[in-house]
This record gives sequence, structure tokens and C-alpha cells, in this order.
Amino acid sequence: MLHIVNKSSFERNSLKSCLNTIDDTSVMLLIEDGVISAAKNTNAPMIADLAVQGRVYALQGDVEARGISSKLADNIKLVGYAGFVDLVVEHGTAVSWV
Amino acid sequence: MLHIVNKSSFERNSLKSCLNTIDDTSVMLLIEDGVISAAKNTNAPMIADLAVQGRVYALQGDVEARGISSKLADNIKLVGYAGFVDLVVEHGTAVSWV
Amino acid sequence: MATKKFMYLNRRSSFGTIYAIESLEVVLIAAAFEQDVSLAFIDDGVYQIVEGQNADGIGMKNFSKTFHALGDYDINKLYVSAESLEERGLSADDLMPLVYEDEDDDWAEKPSIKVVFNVELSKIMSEQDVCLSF
Amino acid sequence: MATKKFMYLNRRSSFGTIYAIESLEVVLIAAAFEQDVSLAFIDDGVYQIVEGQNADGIGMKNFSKTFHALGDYDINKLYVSAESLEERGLSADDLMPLVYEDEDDDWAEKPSIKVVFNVELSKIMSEQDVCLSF
Amino acid sequence: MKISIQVNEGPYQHQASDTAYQFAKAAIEKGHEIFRVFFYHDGVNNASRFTLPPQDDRNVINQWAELGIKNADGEPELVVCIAAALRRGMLDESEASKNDINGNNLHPAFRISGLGQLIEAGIKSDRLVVFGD
Amino acid sequence: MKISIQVNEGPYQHQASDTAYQFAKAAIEKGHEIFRVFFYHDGVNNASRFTLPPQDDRNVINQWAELGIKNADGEPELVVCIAAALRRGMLDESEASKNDINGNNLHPAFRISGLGQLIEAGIKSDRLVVFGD
Repeated sequence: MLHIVNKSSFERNSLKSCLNTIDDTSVMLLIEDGVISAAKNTNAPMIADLAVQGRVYALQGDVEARGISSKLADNIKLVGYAGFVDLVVEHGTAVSWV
Repeated sequence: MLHIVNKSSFERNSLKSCLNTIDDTSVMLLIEDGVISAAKNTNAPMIADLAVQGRVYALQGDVEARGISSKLADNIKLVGYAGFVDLVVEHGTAVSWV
Repeated sequence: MATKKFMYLNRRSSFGTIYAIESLEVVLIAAAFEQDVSLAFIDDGVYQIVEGQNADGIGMKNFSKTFHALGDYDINKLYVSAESLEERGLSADDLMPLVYEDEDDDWAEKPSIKVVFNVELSKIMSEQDVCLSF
Repeated sequence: MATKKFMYLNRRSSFGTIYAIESLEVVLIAAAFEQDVSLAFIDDGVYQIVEGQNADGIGMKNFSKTFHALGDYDINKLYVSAESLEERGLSADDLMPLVYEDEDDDWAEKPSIKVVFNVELSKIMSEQDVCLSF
Repeated sequence: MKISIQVNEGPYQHQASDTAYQFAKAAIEKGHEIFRVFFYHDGVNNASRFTLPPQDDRNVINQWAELGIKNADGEPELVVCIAAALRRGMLDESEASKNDINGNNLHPAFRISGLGQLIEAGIKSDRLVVFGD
Repeated sequence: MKISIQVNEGPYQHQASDTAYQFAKAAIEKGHEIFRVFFYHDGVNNASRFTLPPQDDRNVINQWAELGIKNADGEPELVVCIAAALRRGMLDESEASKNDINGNNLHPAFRISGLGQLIEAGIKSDRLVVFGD
């Protein structure tokens, strides 16, 4: 599955809820304000394990818009909108944690 | 001052942010999904100190709508919309943590 | 049409936003399509099916009773997060007694609500073909 | 008209919602009313004034440069929560160098941004007459 | 006391407009004056005369209209921000014709005006209360 | 692959519609088929022909319209939920006249239909992706 998180983990509980239910074979894509969770900050440990496994993606346009390109946490994979489409195609059912 | 919180402290960080800046003379009013924070739950300790001081109000209609009338944490004062108006009148500047 | 597994993911309470009621509107329409339908109540979504909601004081429509109709439409898989309930000081007893009649068991009345831990929820989610989020 | 103390409370990042840009639109209009204007950046609001935002990749308008105009309108009290910065792994050096010219000090260029701890922010808020939240 | 209100969200999607209405109604019943209600952000969508809620639900737009909040000149003080309104498709007759749009949707109990009206409300009122998401 | 999209929020207030549009555009460019875009909740406000954003900003409504998402019969597959639309003041000519409303605001690149269209999109598409608040 592809889990899509679009909110900052500082503002909302959606990243936490996603992490509570994501299984071992699914990947996560951070979009919109969700990319804030991909920056080096006090919330970064939440996704560190998943990132080490290469299972955390972030939408590049949103990362650049928020001025955090140079502050990304380790092992985050950047994708564009075409990469977003590929993730949807490759990973089966998409779950949006809106 | 009157601090107004309208979101659940499980979903958002607004109650926490309000508590970070509320001063000793201000009161807090929980409205809409903010009343969820007035129920006995794992987040209740966040407002316990303020509630003991008689400084936490919750909007009764919202409490009843969410089915938590019988589960309110201690020392929460219920008000109707008229009481909401009185709080605005009596406590000076209103700050909404939308 | 092929049968697919549809999950409706509900994470917000009843009245602060319209997502709860408009989610229920989709579920009622979905019943006509004879798909495999599951509802998940996570986070503040558990408040949607709490017993004793009364919206008179806020001038809004109380739609929570509509959940009782779901059983008649063969929608009887309502998964509720045990962890979400517990955090909120709630238990299964605080929820509406939603039931359905099991046609494979002489129409015995059975509960529609299943309180499940996140690990089970995770497994149920992974079996879905479509997830609609509200 | 009487002079009042207006605070603009910004708690969301720049592009996920419109609140940031529409808040800035109010602030620019407010300048014409010669009131006492303060801006507070708390929580993800601190991202509004981070240096190096580039919205080309999401097809949206990059309005962050407009913050540089505030000094020309005598809006020079931008309070930024130190705790919010720190949680986000940011420091004052990561913010845009927003300045104004102080007419009481031979038009010397001074920083508009003041990083303050919550306890100071609390005091500043308590002095306001009007708080507009975005 | 003079009280003004800012509404940041549209009808139905969020409770903000409902709560703001109940608050305004209670304030009027207690003898206070609602100086102005300013609809900003998606709040501008509260002013649509096209809104058709289900029969058994409240009509948020008509509720506001029935409060009859007006100034001494009889002008409505339910004020819709023009910048926010245009980018969200809320038009009065004048804006529609100015932009060559056939039709308009502003309810006559509301009027469109600039952001200065929000600042003015803050200055001239004893209190300003914000309702939003 | 056949992909459908659900949009839960209106234009400008949230990024949801922008992201959904960029996703749809990228999918089409990669040779996939967008079977349907279903606008639900405040998402119905993406279909207003009255929308007038500032000159230097994107026009979210026209962006969607220009994607030209249609079915084999040439009908638009930008579908607006009728129940959500009526309670938010989004009307086509037929709904307006049925309800004695003077005027309508639906952009011709969109059509109004029932919630069944969302379920059908879920059944007939290989993927359904939700964009919201």
C-alpha cells in the first residue's frame, strides 16, 4: 500500500496515526505540509526507522516550497509528481491520512 | 484575556500552544471539537491545573453534541452561548486558537 | 461489476466538520453497489458512534441514529480502534449498540461493531482495494 | 480614530493553506490605518518567514518576498516563538533578514524579527486590544 | 457593548459559521450590538444565495440574513471580503458585470467590500472574535 | 492504468486541489487514463465559473478544465457531487431552474451527478487517490 500524509506532524496527529497502522510492506509519501515531517527536527525520529528501510518518500515541489531542501532528515527519497504517479501505480491501494 | 480553543487536542496542537502562552489572569473556553479536551481522557491532565483554578469553560451545546456530558473532567464550567458572550465581554481581548 | 473491498476511513468527530455526515452519505449509497464495505473509526472518528449524542444545543442535525440503518443495508463491518477508544477514556460500552441480522445464521442479531487493536486494523486495511478518507 | 494594538497570530505554514497569504494581505491593508501592529509566528507559522522558499515546483505564487515590504509600511514587530523554531530544528539564521529603517534613530536599518520565548510572547499577547487569528 | 465577528470558513464544511451565528444571536439577545460580521477566507461562501441545504437541515445563509445586522444607514453589516470573494467565485452584480461574467450569487443581506472593513471593525468595536477551522 | 481522484476541498483555501491537479496532469503525461475526478465536500467549489483569481495567480478552475478529462461519449468526467453541491451553492442550469433560482455557476467543463459516481469510479478504476485537508 501507499500511505499519503499531507499534514505537519507538529500540527496534527495524522502522521502518528499512519505510523500506528502501516504494515511492513507499505511505503509512505509525504506531500503538502506533510513534508515538514521530513526535515531534521524534534519529530524526525518518528519516521527514522521507516526511512532507513527506504520506505519514506517526499514530494520535491513541496519540500522546496517550504524552504527545507537543505534540512532533510536522512534517507528521505524525493520524488516529483511523475514519481508520485509511479508510487500509486506500483504500491496498490492508496490510503490518504487527510 | 479569553482564549478560545475549537479543536480536539488529540487531532491538533492548538490546545498545547494555547497553554504555552496563556497567562495567570486569562481564562480558556473550549468550543466545537475543543470540548473533547474537557472529557476524562489521557489528554485531560493538560488542562487540570487551569481547571482547578476555575479558569476552564466549555460550551454546553458542543459537549452534549459529542455525547460526553457524563464524562467531563473535574472543575470544567459549562456555559451556553449567552455565557460565551459574557466571557467575551468580561475578559477583554479574545484570542482564537483556530 | 466486479466486487471490490472498500474501506471508509473516519478520523474526525461528528459535528466540528461535515466529513462524518458526508461519509455516512457515501456509505448509504455504496450499499446499492453490492461491494464489500468496511468502516474504520480511528482517532476522533470513534466519537461518531458514541451513544447519547444530542445536537439540539448547537442547532445542527443529529445524524448519529442513521448508523442504526447500516445493518439493514448489509453493512456490518465497523472496525473501531481499541487504542483510540482507550486514549479517549471510552470503552465499547460507550458506543451505540449497532447490530445486523445474519442471514447465514437464521437471521440472528449480531453486533456490527468490532473493537480491534491497531495491528489487526493494519491487516484489514492491507486487504482493501479502495480506501475513501473523510 | 483611536490607536489600538492589533496582533496577527500566524500558526500555519505558507502553502498548505491560504491563511498565510491572506493574513499578509490584511496586514498590508492594516498599515494604512496607523494602528499599532504586531505579528506573531508560532508553531508551523515560523515557516512563513523561512529563507529560501521556492513555490515553482507546486505551481503556486511565491509571496514570501512580500514580507520584505512590511518595513516600508512601519510594520516592524514580528515576534517569532523561540520554542517553535527550536522544535523544528530552525534558528534565527534560517529566517529572512527582514528589516526596517528607524526614523527615531537617523533611519538606521534594524531587524524587524524578534525571537522571543513563550513567556515573553504571553506578555506581549496580553497587551493587545485585538487579535486576528489565521 | 459593540462586538464584531470574523468568520474564516464556509457553511457546512466546518462548524465555525454555525458557532459564530449562535454567538451573534446570543449577543443581540443580551442587548449587545453586533457592529459587523466580516467573512474572510472560505467564510465568503456563507453569502451565496444559491445555497440549497436539505429540507431537514438548517440554512446557514438564511440564518445570518435573518439576524438583519445593519448599520444606521440601513446597509448590511454582513461584509464579504472582496479579494477573498473573487478568488472563490462569490460575486455581486457589480463585480460580475465589471468582469463580464453572466450571473452573480451574492445574497442581498450581505455586501462585498475591502479588507479595510475588518480593520475598521477591530478599531470601532469593543471586542472582535474570530471563528475558524 | 485507470486512475480516479477524489478532491475534498475547495480552491485556494487548501492545497488539496492544486496537488490533485498536478497529480492528474502527471498521470496523463505518463500515459495513464484519469477515469474520473470526483469533487466532494467543499471540493465542489472547484467547479465555479465565477472564480476570478488575481492576474498573477493560477486559475485552479481553468487548470482542471484545460485537462479536458472526458469519457468516450465526450461527457466531462470532472464530476461534482450533487448533494454536496446544493448545500454549498454550486448549481447547474437544471438544478437552478428546478429550485427557482435565478442564475447558476457551474463551469461547463464539469457536470453534477450523484455519489454513485464516486463508488463507480472506485470499482472501475485500478486506483483511487483522495486529496483533502
